[in-house]
Amino acid sequence: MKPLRDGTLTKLEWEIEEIKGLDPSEIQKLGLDGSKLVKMLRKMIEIRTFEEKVEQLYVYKAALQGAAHLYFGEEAIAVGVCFALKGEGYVFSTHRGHGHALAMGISPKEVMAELFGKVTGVCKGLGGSMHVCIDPEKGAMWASAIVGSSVPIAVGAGLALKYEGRPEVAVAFFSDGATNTGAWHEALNLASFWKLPIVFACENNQYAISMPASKAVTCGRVAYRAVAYGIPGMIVDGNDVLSVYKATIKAKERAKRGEGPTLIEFLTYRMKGHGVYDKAEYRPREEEERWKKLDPISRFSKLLLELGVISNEDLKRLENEVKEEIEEAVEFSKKSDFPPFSMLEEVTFR
Amino acid sequence: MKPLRDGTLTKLEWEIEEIKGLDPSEIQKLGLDGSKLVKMLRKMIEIRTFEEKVEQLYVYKAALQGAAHLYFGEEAIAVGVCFALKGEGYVFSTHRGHGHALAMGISPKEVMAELFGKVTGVCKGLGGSMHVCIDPEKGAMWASAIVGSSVPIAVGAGLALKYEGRPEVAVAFFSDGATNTGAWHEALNLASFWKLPIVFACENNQYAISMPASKAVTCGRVAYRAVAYGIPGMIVDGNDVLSVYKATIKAKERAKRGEGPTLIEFLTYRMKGHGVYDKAEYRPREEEERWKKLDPISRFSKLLLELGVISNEDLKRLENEVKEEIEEAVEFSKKSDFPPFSMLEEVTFR
Amino acid sequence: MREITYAEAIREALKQEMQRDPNVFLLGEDIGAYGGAFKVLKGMLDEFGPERVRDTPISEAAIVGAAIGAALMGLRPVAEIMYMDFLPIATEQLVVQAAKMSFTSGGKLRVPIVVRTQYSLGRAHASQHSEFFPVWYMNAPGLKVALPSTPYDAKGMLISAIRDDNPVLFIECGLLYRNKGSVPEEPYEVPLGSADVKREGEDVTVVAVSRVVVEALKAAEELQKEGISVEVVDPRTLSPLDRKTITDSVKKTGRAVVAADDHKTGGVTAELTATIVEGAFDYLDAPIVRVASPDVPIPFSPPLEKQYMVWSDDIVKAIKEIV
Amino acid sequence: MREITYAEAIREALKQEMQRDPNVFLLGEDIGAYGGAFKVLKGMLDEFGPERVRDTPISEAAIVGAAIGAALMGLRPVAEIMYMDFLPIATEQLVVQAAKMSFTSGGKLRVPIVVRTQYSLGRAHASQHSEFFPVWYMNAPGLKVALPSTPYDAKGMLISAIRDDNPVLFIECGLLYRNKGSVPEEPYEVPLGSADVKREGEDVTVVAVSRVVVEALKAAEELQKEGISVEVVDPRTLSPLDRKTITDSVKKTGRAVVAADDHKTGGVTAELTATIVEGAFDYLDAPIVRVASPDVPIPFSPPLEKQYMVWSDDIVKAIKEIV
Ligand SMILES: Cc1ncc(C[n+]2csc(CCOP(=O)(O)OP(=O)(O)O)c2C)c(N)n1
Ligand SMILES: Cc1ncc(C[n+]2csc(CCOP(=O)(O)OP(=O)(O)O)c2C)c(N)n1
Ligand SMILES: [Mg+2]
Ligand SMILES: [Mg+2]
Repeated sequence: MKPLRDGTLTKLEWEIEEIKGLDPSEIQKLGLDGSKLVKMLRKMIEIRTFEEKVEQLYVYKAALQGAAHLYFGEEAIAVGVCFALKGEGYVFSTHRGHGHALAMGISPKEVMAELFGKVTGVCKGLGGSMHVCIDPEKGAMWASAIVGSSVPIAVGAGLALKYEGRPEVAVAFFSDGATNTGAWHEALNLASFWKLPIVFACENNQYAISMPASKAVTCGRVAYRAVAYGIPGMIVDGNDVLSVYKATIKAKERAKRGEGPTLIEFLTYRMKGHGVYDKAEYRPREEEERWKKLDPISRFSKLLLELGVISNEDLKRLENEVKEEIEEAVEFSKKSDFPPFSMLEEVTFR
Repeated sequence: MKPLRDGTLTKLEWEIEEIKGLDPSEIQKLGLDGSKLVKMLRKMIEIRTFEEKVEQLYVYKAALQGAAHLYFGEEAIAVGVCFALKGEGYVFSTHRGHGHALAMGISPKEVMAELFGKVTGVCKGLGGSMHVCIDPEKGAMWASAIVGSSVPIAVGAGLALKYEGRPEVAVAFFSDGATNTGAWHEALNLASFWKLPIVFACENNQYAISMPASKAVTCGRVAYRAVAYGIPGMIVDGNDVLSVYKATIKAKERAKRGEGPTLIEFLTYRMKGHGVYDKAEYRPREEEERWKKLDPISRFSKLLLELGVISNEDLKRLENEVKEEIEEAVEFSKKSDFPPFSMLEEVTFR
Repeated sequence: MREITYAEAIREALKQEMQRDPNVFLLGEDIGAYGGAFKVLKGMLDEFGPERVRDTPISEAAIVGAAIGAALMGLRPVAEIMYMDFLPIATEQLVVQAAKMSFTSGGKLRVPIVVRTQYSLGRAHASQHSEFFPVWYMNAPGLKVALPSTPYDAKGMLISAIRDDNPVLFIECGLLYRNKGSVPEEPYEVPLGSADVKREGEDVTVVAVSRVVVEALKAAEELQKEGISVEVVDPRTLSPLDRKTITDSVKKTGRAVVAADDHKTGGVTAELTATIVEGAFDYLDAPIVRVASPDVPIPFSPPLEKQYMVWSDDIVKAIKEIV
Repeated sequence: MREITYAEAIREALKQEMQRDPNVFLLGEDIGAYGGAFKVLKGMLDEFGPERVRDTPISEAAIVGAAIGAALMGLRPVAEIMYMDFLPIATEQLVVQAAKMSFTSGGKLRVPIVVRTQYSLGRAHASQHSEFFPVWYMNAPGLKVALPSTPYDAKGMLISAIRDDNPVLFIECGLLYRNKGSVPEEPYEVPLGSADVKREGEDVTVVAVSRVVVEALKAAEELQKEGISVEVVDPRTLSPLDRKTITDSVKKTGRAVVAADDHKTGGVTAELTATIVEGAFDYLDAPIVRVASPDVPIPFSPPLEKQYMVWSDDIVKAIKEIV
């Protein structure tokens, strides 16, 4: 914090880095080759296709029960962040975690089976939709259905990394609404206090259920809250996977240099309702239309087509492959068994 | 928040007003005449004398039990703030609340009797030292012994004032350590969200028990945290009662104009240990010496002597009067009865 | 009499109290245009406007804290915590602050707040959106705890809660929202601290809480066919607890089953057992049987959740153990 | 054997575990140079340095949250919450997060954290610095709850807690810190989930928790003079609860008093009562008597606090009611 003193005014200046609209020439600098770019696109399509299927299963087929919060529209963030981690990150997720799980390499089968409450699910059917991003061997460490609560836990992971001198980072995913919780505040302060290797990845999708971020985050931008912890803030086009990737690399490198946490605000849009049953009647339709034009998948596939990294046919093939994979996941889930009741006691205590 | 865009950097600028070193000529502008100034000094001396007595009773005479956190050294804040309220404020206090109680006009007798656990105490002996600033008829609304927890409650008082269109303000007193709690964050955000008439009065006395504010408040200054809520921040010489008074008037007027809350950081020093038994061995003695020179009472009495508002004899007389008053409070407390046990049930539910 | 749902009964209570008393207002997450997560507050924003139906950011501690502060100033806030699972975040405010204020101030303060919440067991919402732990609040003097099991009680008890000068935790049950029952149109009070004999019987007393009252009534119906006469007592509030009605019933029947949706160990059924032991030990012809949720978290997998829960069959089985 | 205090026993357990296992570290408020609010951790910073004895800002939720995250990564954090009254702020982390992680993940996660706290009843710290509410945590599956009553148990149970792969809430009693007792110098474990018969007797069983065990032993001593033989059972952990030891004792004596420092209604004495009813009803020759704190907050006024608390006299009186 470098306040400029000017009579009776302290002018507080804080630089918030913006990352958006990357020049295609930057792609190489980021170390991304064609095959990696296609993998990223494929993962985004996988998430989207998965969510479309989930919506169908809940809403139209009534085949699934409980809550499900779709990651639809936010794919660039999970994919950009998780690819940038390159296996050097431990991720903490939320109630809106299907995308995080898939981006961390958990298979659609395991995630889908979890939604079906089957023993083949990622949590053996005990967790359900809000807890799918859990597979410690893949770096998927926990998903909290309580908003804000996974953020202090991610801080603990960062603490462990620093304690053991490991060259990795912890990542806390959360959205705009979470930044108004007490847990979030305590977590960011503690992370800065100990200068921990953490990326605070805010998926500002503009809403917390029906509450607009622009109202509830009273300073207007989540990234500005970095000031309160003396840490760097970034504002990033969260619908551009390359901007997401670049920002995450920066924050990760900083963390690995021992310079502490970064708060990144990824701007995106929750393209669907809050949960599968919500029609989002509380928000203007033209706002939805505006964001639709920024759809992260069409933007990225358009870019890759333009760059010649992928052809139209390849893209179609890839889409079909993914579709099939998701159908298989559904079949797999249907055929799987429910967990035995006796399991409950076995897993309550270790 | 008016960010200046500059390429990929958002330069966030926020003005934090500083109030310190008032020119004596400002005194009149503040509407303070000699008699008011002397009253303020007298109240500061009352608090100091009270605390000296309390320390003696606990530490040397072992006449009192439990915890007691002295307001010693922070007198300018309670007095400056409460006098600026002019009866138009509702105050929420902390574990370190003797000064707040006395400044709000609760009698030394009632406060002292509370420390003795007597039925004549401000809480009939049930609350003790950490709950003395409670007398709703005087605007003393609650004192929480849980750090940070009275801040959201003060927000509720501000909400009630706005709801009823009343021209008063709520004041939350707290110290540096409280600003790291989740409750504090949620409270400030909510107050800004609803633009409530609240003065957030931070008594930054440099420590939370043994933890230096300079470390735990990770952005360096409590006032900078105003940025996170899009509200004005102020940094004020908390050992100068006139600066405190001026700052509070400003915040209060702003609140009354419907412009919402203000976060004021009053810089001061906890001149004694955290509690009566703490010798503060964790901090440098020269730091204590440095702050001793800024003692709010010697500074203010020196100023009033210089201005000729009070004479040396008057000051001595006043000091003696106060001393006697405190002695009387002790005698009164000793003579008072303990509350009857039957009272406990009567006051648990209304 | 007109039949309406449990959710409608709650909405009607809020409406009528807000019409009666301008000091009553609502605050919580997504209670305005969204109408609350379960649409219990649908239409309230239109009727009362944003000053009295106040949406908040996600800040449970501040929601309850703000309610407390407003109550200290003379208003009568009704705060909503969307799921009981989020209440722990606000529990310091509710239990360590609100519940102790009258006491700690020697009686100077009053805190007339109502905190409404609901537990969602039975809706496949998994371990962090289904919990029910009323015993925490029962073991917190200074706080009243109300858990209506019928639309009638829901309306009357909510009205009483709003008019009460103490902090009241009002725990609704998500699975009951669509249950229908007779509810008078005019406002009325069901006093807090009065249990209700929901069905009279001779052979055994079932003391049941919230949703499980409905299961107990089903069990009673079923056992009647077998000639077993079951009395069902609904304490309605856990604090204050109407020990007399409970023990009077057991004195009459000589046998007791206590049943609730919370985990068994340390749960409300333990207190109900102890209450009966203290008040009717010499009348007991058999041990008291507890029926409650297992001591494990709540599973998502829908068939497991079903198996996990207390149903009328479990109560029938428990009764048969002792009759 | 060497006698040391309860506080020293705790410090020794921490020291020895930290020497043994580099993954064990401490975090909390004022635990470094300050040595903890009650000096339990005095000297730890000097011995282990600031990486392993970590002072934190006032952020109870983040303290427990950080412990959880570190544990998920393989460390074994011991977090301190200075007073039990502050634990509600961190309870969502402890109960809704930590306690449910192994379960919710289908067994994939383990959370070996210890959260140490202490209750300060009896020290004139008033309503917000004296509370004791173990039942909240007893009613929270997935969490173990340990409450040692002697220096010996304090050391052995803390070592067990640190080595346990589950989250453990370790509740110390401020009034016991200076109590002395025999404690072996070498590390040893007292298994969590095993009650201890602290004194054998024939006529009546007193099941007592934490500080009240000491009072129960005094009462037993006193009643021996009158020819009444009292057995004192200390459950030591409330979760898991060693029901067998408790009910075996009651089966032997036929009479039971249950006693603890928490509020009576919905407190642990309710569960102890229900446990006895379930396991030894047919052996009971008299009603079970509860001895607990009144259902009112804790008063500051020292003589009132004294009167408020459970002492050996109260236990004597309760025993005499049923013997
Ligand atoms: C502490 C808490 N309060 C309320 C809820 C209910 N709830 C679930 S998701 C949600 C909105 C979350 O908003 P945000 O953090 O922006 O995440 P998003 O849904 O946009 O991904 C709310 C209020 C919750 N799960 N936890
Ligand atoms: C939530 C909570 N955590 C910890 C404590 C113990 N405690 C009492 S005072 C204090 C320090 C408070 O520091 P600060 O807010 O700066 O107030 P000060 O004592 O300096 O007036 C602490 C940690 C408490 N009372 N409440
Ligand atoms: Mg959002
Ligand atoms: Mg301080």
